[in-house]
Amino acid sequence: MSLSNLKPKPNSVRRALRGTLFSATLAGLAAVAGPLSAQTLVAVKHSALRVLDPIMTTAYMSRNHGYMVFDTLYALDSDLVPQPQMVESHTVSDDGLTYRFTLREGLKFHDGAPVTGEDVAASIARWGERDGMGQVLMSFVESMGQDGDNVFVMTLKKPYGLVIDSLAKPSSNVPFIMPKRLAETPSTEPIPEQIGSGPFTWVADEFQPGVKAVYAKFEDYVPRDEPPSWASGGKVVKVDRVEWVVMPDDQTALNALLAGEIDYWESPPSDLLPILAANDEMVVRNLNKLGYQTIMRPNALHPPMDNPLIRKAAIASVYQKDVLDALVGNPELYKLCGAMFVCDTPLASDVGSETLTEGNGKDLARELLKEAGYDGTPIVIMHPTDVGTLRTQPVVVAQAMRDVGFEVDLQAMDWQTLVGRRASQAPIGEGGWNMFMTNWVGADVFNPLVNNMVNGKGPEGGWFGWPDVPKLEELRMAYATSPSLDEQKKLAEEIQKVAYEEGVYAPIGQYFVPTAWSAALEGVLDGPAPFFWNISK
Amino acid sequence: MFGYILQRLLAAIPVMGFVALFVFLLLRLTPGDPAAIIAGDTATPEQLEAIRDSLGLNDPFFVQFFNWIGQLLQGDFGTSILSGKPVIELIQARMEPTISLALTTIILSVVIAVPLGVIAAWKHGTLIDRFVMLLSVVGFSVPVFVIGYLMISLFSMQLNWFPVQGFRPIGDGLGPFLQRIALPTFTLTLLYIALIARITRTSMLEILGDDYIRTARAKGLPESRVLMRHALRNCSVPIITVIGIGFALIISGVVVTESVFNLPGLGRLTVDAVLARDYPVIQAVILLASLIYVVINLLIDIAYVLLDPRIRYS
Amino acid sequence: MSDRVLDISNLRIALNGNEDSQVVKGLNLKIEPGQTMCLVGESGSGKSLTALATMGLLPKVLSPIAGSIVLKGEDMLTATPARMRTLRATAMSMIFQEPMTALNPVARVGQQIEEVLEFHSDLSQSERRRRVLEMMEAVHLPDIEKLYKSYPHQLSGGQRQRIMIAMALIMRPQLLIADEPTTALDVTTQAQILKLIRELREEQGTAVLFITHDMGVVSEIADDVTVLKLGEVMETQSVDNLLRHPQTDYTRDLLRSVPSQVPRPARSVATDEIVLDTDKLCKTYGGGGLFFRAREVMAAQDVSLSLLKGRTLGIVGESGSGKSTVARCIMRLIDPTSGSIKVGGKDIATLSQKDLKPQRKNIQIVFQDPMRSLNPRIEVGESIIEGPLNFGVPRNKAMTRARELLELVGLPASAVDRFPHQFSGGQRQRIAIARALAMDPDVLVADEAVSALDVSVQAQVLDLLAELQARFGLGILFITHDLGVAAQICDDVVVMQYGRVVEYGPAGQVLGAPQQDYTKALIAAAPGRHWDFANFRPFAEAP
Amino acid sequence: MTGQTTTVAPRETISPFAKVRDIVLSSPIVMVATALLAIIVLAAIFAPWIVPHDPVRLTPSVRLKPPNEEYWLGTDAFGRDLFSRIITGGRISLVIGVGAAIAAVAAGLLLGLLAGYIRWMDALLMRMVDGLMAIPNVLLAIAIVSLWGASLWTVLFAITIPEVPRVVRLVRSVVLSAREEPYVEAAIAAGSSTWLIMRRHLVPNTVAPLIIQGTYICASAILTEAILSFLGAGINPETPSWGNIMAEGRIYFQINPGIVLWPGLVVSVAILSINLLGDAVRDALDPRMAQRGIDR
Repeated sequence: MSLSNLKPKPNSVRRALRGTLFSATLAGLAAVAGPLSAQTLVAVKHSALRVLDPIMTTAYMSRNHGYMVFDTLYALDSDLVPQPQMVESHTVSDDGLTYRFTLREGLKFHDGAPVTGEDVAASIARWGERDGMGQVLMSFVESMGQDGDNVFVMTLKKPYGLVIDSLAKPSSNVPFIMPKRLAETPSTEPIPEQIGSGPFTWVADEFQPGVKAVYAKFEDYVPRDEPPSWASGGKVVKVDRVEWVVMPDDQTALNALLAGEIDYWESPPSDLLPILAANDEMVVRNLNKLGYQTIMRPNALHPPMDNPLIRKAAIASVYQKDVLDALVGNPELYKLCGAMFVCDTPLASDVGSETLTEGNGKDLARELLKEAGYDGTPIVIMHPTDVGTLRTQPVVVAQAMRDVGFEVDLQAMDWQTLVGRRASQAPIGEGGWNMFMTNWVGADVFNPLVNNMVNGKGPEGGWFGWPDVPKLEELRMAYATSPSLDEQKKLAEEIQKVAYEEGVYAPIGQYFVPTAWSAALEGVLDGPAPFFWNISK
Repeated sequence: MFGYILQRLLAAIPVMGFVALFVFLLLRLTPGDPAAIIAGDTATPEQLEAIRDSLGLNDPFFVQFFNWIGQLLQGDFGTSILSGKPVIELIQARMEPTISLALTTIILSVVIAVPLGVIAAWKHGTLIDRFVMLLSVVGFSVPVFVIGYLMISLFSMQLNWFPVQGFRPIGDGLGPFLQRIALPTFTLTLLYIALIARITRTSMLEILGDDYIRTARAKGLPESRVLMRHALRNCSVPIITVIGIGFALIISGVVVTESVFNLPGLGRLTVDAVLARDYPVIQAVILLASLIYVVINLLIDIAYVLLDPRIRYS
Repeated sequence: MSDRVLDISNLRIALNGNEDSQVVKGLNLKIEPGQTMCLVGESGSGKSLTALATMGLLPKVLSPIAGSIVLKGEDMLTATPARMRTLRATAMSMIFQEPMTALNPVARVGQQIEEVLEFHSDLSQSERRRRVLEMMEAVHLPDIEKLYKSYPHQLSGGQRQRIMIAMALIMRPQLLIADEPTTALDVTTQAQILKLIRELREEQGTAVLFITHDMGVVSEIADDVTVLKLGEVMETQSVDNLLRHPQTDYTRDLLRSVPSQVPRPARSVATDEIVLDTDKLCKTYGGGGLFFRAREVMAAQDVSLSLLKGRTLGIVGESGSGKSTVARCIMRLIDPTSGSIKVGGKDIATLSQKDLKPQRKNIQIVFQDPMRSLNPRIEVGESIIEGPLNFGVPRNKAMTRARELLELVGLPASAVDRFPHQFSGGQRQRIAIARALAMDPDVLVADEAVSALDVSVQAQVLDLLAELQARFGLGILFITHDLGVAAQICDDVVVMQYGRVVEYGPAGQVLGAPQQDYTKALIAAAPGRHWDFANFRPFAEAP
Repeated sequence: MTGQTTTVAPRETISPFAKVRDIVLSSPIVMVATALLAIIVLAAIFAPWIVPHDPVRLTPSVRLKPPNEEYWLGTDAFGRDLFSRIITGGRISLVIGVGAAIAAVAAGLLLGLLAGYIRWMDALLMRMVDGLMAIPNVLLAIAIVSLWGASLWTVLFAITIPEVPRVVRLVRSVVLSAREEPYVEAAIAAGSSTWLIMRRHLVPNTVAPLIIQGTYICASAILTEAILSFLGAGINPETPSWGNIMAEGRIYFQINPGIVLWPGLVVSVAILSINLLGDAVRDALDPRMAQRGIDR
C-alpha cells in the first residue's frame, strides 16, 4: 500500500511520514518519554488554575498559586502556632493598641523593588475588604502605615487578641503581601500582574488556562534559616521550574504517574490509592493533617427549613459513616468527627454531635419532624454532578432524610450553576434552594472567626444559608476579644452547642486526601496547602 | 466558476449570522451567572453587582449583542472572564493539537476506509462485503472512551509502545509528536473508517450500475482499471464531502478523546468554558467551529468543481 | 463456414439459472461478414439480452444455461473472462441506446477513445492520438481538435453516439452490435447515424447485429431480419421478403400496427366551438440572477393556436423544440411569462392558484411514462376519484363513476382496488386516461402519451383515444415527436422548432404537402416513410 | 370495446408484518442482532420486576465488589448492584434513543416538507439548517444540558437538536425529486390542495428513508448520551442510564473495569443491532437495490 497515491504533500513531511509513520510506530519505538530534565517538577493539581488573584476569590487553586508567588508576614507551624516569616521582629505598645513590625533584611519583589511598609499596609487593607477574619481585624484597626522603609505600623481602636493569628491565616484569602501598585486595584477586579516576593516567579507567557501553569525559581529570594515546618520556616527552592498540569481524566493521571510522565499528583481519588501504594516507586502520604470537613448547609430563610426543628431533624437523620464510606471508602482515610472546628485542633469538641458520629438519630429525627408538623413539602437539595468530591454526599444525605420521612427533590446541576444559585436569597419557586453540601479545608473552619457557617448575621452579612442567630454573633465577638486560650476554648464549645441547637449547619465527616508522588522526590512538606519549596529530584 | 464561489460565499453570511444569534441567545437565557462564579464564596450582593457591571452583563440584551458583533468584526473576540487572557490567545494555543489530530485521523481513515469501501462494493453481496460492513458498524457502535481506555491499558501500560498522554507540538520533532498523537488517532480512526467506508461503498454501488461502467467493460478494460479510473473518479465527490464533514466534526467535537488522552484541544477548552460560564470563550469557540465548518463546506464545493466538470460550466 | 462472423445456436438464458424461468428460449442466429442482421421485437422479447450474452456482459442474476455463441469459430460462453476482455473492442464491440449516459462524465472524450488503443495495441502515445483524431474524422465530427479535449456534457446526443461508434470501430472489429442506438435520438440525427453506420460497414466490411423495435429503422438498414417474441424466434428472412410476405401472424400484426406517414383523410369540421385558444404564449427561463445576467432561454415564443371541440390538434417537433413547455404552460403546471390561454372562453394564464382551481376541471393531462404517472402506493381507484373528490363529488358516486370509466377504457371494473405495479404499461396508460376523464374535461392534453409503449399497444391506445373523443366530444392536444402517430390521429398539426411555430395547418396539408423547409426535412428524415407497412408493399407500388 | 378485456392479477398486498419478517430473516447476522436487541429491550421494559436488587439503594459497605453469586456483575462505587443498574439504565438510554429518533424525524419531516415544497420557505429554512449543522453537536448538547440542568427532557432536547438538520435535508431532497413525478403533477392538475398532495403523494415517499435515518439517529443518540454523562453533563446519576453508569465507573477502571466494560458491552451490542437493522431495512426498502437485476 504505497503512500504515493496520497495527495501531493510537501516533500519533507511525506518522506518523513513514509519513514516514521509506518516503520517506527509499528515496530514499537521505545515509548518511555525522555527523562524529564532533572530540574523540572511536573505536578497534577486537583483542578485548573483560572483566577490568578488570591484575594479576589477563595478558590483553593488561587490560594496555592498565592503561596508560590507571594509571601506572608506570619505563618502557622505544624503546631498551628504563628511564626514570623517576612517579619524580623515585632513590638506591641503597653496599651496593646500599636503594633510595630520590622521586616527582614533583603526582602525583594520579583521586579527587584524592595518590600516596604507601605506595600504591606496596602496589601493588608485589600485583604481586609474580602476575607472574613480580615473584616473582623479591620473593624478593630485605627490606621496602618510605614515608619521608615522596612517598618510597618498598625494602630487599633481597642485591644484585639488575634492580630498575629489573623496575619498568619493559613487558608483561603491568605494575607499575601504584594507591591502597593498592585494592592490598590479594587478587590472586585483581578490584579493585572503577578509580582510578589514569594520563592517562585510566575512565568506569564507559558500560562495556558485549563492546561498548564509554570513557575520558575526566584533567584534573589532570601529564605529564613529555620527548618521548614508547615507554612513557616525557610522556603528553600531546590528545583529550577515547577509545572502545574491539568488532567481532567483521573485514569490518565494515574497512568501518567505510574509511567513517570508526571512526578506529583495532588489529590488522587481514594479508590486509586491502593494501586499507588502497592507500587514501590510511589509514595502516598497525607500532607494536610487537618484534612477536609464536608458539611451540609440548610437555607434558614425559606420554609420548611426556616423552622430549626426541621433543620435539626435533617441533621439527626445523617450518620457520618454512611457519607464517608460512599465518599472515601477506605476507613483509614476518614474520621467520624462531630467537632465543627475540626478534630485534633485546640478548639475541637464533640458537644451536640452524638447523632452524627453514632448514627442513632433516626428516631429523634422522626420525633422532631412530628413535633415540627412537617407537611411533606419536598426539600430541594442541589446536587453538583461534575465535581468528584461533591457528587456523593447529596445522594447519601437524601437517602438518609427519606428514611426518616422527608420528601427530597434532588436537583442535579453542574457546580457553576450551584455557585450561582446558592447566592440567591429568592424563595424556592424563583430559583431558591433548601440545602447544599460543600467541602472546606480544615484550616478554613478550625476557629469561630474563620468558620463562615457559624456566622449568625442573617440575610445581611451572613454566609449562604443566612441563619439569623444574634447569640452566635455575641459569642464570636467575645471569642475575638478574649485574651486566654482556655477562655477561647470554652467560648468555642459554647458556640458549637448553640450552632447545633439552632441547626445552622452540620459537619457530615472529616476525611483526608493524601497526595502521591514518585519516590524520586525528597523533602515534600506537610501543610494546609501543597508547598513546592524544599522538594528536590 | 468565480460566480459560483461568490454565490457560495454570500450564502455563508446569513448562516454565520444565524449561528451568532443562536449561541448568544442560548447563553443569555440560561441560569448560572459568571459574576457569582468569579466572586467565589464570600461575595456580598453589592460586590456581585460591581463585577456584573464591569463585565457589562447588566446592559440590555440587544446592546450586549450588537457590541459583541461590533467587536467581532474588528477581530476582537473579547477577553476570557475567568483567566483575563484575550480569547484569541486561548484559542491559538489550543489550535495545534486539534488540527494535527484532525489531519492524522482523516489521512489514516481515508487510506484505510476508501479501499475497504471499494472492495466491499466490488464484491457486493459476498462474505467480504458483509464482513467489511460489520467491521465498519462496530466502529460506529463502541463509545469512544471505552476504546480509549482499552488502547491505553494495552498499548501504553502493558506494551508501553506509546506514552499515556500529553501532546508535543510537531516543532519538537516528528518522533515525539507522532508518539503522542498515535493512540488518539487510532481511537478516532476506528470511528471514521466506519463513516467513510459506508459512504464509499454506497456511492460505488450506485455508480457501478451506471451505463458508462458497462461501456468501459465493453471496451475490454481490466476490472481494476474500470474500478479505479472510472468508478472511483466519479465516486470522489461524495467521498470528499464526508471527509470534509469529518474533518470539521473532529475540529469541534472530539472532547472525549481530548480528555482521555489529555490533548489540550479546542474541545476541552469549550467544555471548561461551558462548565465555568465563560461566555466570551464559549461564543468565540462555537463561532470559530461554525466558521471552520462553513469554510470546509466551501472548500468541498470548490473540490466539486475541480472533480466534476459538469459543475464547472453550470 | 469458418469465416462466419457469428453463429448463435439453441441459446437459452434463464433467471438465476433455473429452468422454468427462461427469458431466451432456444435462439438461433447466423451473421456472415459484411452482413447486417436486424433483431426485431417488442420490449421483453430478450433481444438486448442476446446481445449482452454475446459480449459477456449479462447482469449477475441472468446466466446462459444452454446453446452456444460462436464468434469466428470460438465459443463465447466457454471463453475465460481474460479471453473475453481481449476480444471485446478487437473482435466484437457494442454501442448502446442512451448516448447521454454512456460516456464517463468526468473524463475527456478523446481520452476515453484512446483508452481502447491503450489496452489493445502497443502504439505510442502520439501514434494513438493521431489514430483517434483520424477515427473522429471518419465519424464526421466537427472541429475534432476541440472536441478531443472537451467533456461529454458539452456534446449533443448525436455527437456522443458518434464518439461511441468511433470507440467501437477504432480497432476494426469483425462484429458491431448496436442495441437500439438511435431510439433516444431525434429523427434528423437518427437518419445521419443510420447513414454513418451503413457507410462504415461498407468501408470496414464489419458485420452488424442491429437491435430495434422500429420497423422503419429495419427497412432502412437491414439486410436480413429475425423477429423475436418473448425469447423465441418467429421467423428469419431477407428484409424485402419479410416486409412483403410476412410468414407469421405476429409479424403481420406488428407491421399492421406501424402508423403510416400518410395522413388519414381529413374529418369534417363538426362544430366551430373553440375549446382551447392561446395567443402569443411565451415562456423564458433564466434572466435575473443576483450579480450577473444568467443566460436567458426562450423556451416558447409567441405560440398561438386554437383547438375546436371534438377535434385533435397535434404539436410536432424534435426534443428542445418547446412542445412540452407549451403543454405545461397550458396546464398551468408552469407559469407562462406572457400571452393568454383561453379554456372554455376564460383566460387562465394569469389566474392565482386559488382562482385557477375551479378552471382546472376543464383541462386534464396524460403523461408519457406509464411507470410514474400513477402513485405506486395507492389503489388505482383512489387515484381516479381523487380529482372528483376535490370538486365535492360524494365518494360512493365517484367510485361507481370510476368503475364505469375503467370498463370504458377496456379494463375490468374489479381493477379499481388493485395497485399500479400489477398492470402493464399499456394498462396503466388506460387508467391514466380514465383518471383524466373522471373530471369530464373539455380538453385532454396528451404529452407524448404513447411514445413509451410498444407499437402494438400504441395502436390500441390511439384507437381508444379516438373513440373517447367521438363519444365525449373531447378536444385533444396531442404532443409527439413521431410523425406517423401524428399523421394517424391529428386533424390539424403545429410544427415547432426552437420554441417558435414553423408551420400550422390541417394534417393533410402540413404532413402531406409541407411548405416550410424544416417540415420537409423532418418528414424526409423519418425512417421507412416510403413503405406502406400495413399493406406489405412500398408506396411506389401502390395501385 | 376495442382491445381484449385483459385479465388482471388478484389483489395482492404485502402486509407490513410480512415485510418486517423478511427483513429480519434476510441474513443470519441480522437475525442475531434482532434477537440481542429484543433481549435488551424486553429486559429494560420489565426491569422493575426482574431486577435482583434495588438499583438505586446505596450500600456503601459492599462497594466495588467483583462479580459474585449475590451481585452477578459486582457493585459500583456506592455499593449498588451493577447488573440491576444496567438493566434499569437500559430504560433511560432506550427512551432517549427512541425519543430522539422520533422527535428528530417528526421535526425534520415537517421542516423538510415545507422547505422542499414551498419555494420561498426553502432559502430561509436551509440557511437555518446550515447554521444548526455548523454548530458542533456535542458542544451544543453540553451547553444546553449544563446550562438548563440535567433533567431527562433537556438531555433529550439537547441530543435531538443536532440531528434535526440531517433529517430536514433528507426529507427536502426526497420531496424535491418526488414533486417532479408525473403523478404529483397530475394531482396538481386535478386541483388537489397542497396539504392533500403532501399527505398523500409526498410523505409516503419519505417513509423508507426516514425509517433508515431513524435507526441511525437512535444509535447515535444513545452514544451521545454516554458521552454527555462522561463529561459530567448527562442525566443526573440518581436515575441510572448506561452513559452515567460508565461515566461514574471510569475512575475505578483499574480496580473494577467491569463497571465500564459491562455497560460498554451492552451499549455496543444495542447500537450494533440497531445499525445492522437499519442497514437491513435500507437494503429491503431501497427500490434501486431490488430491481437491479433484470430491468433490461
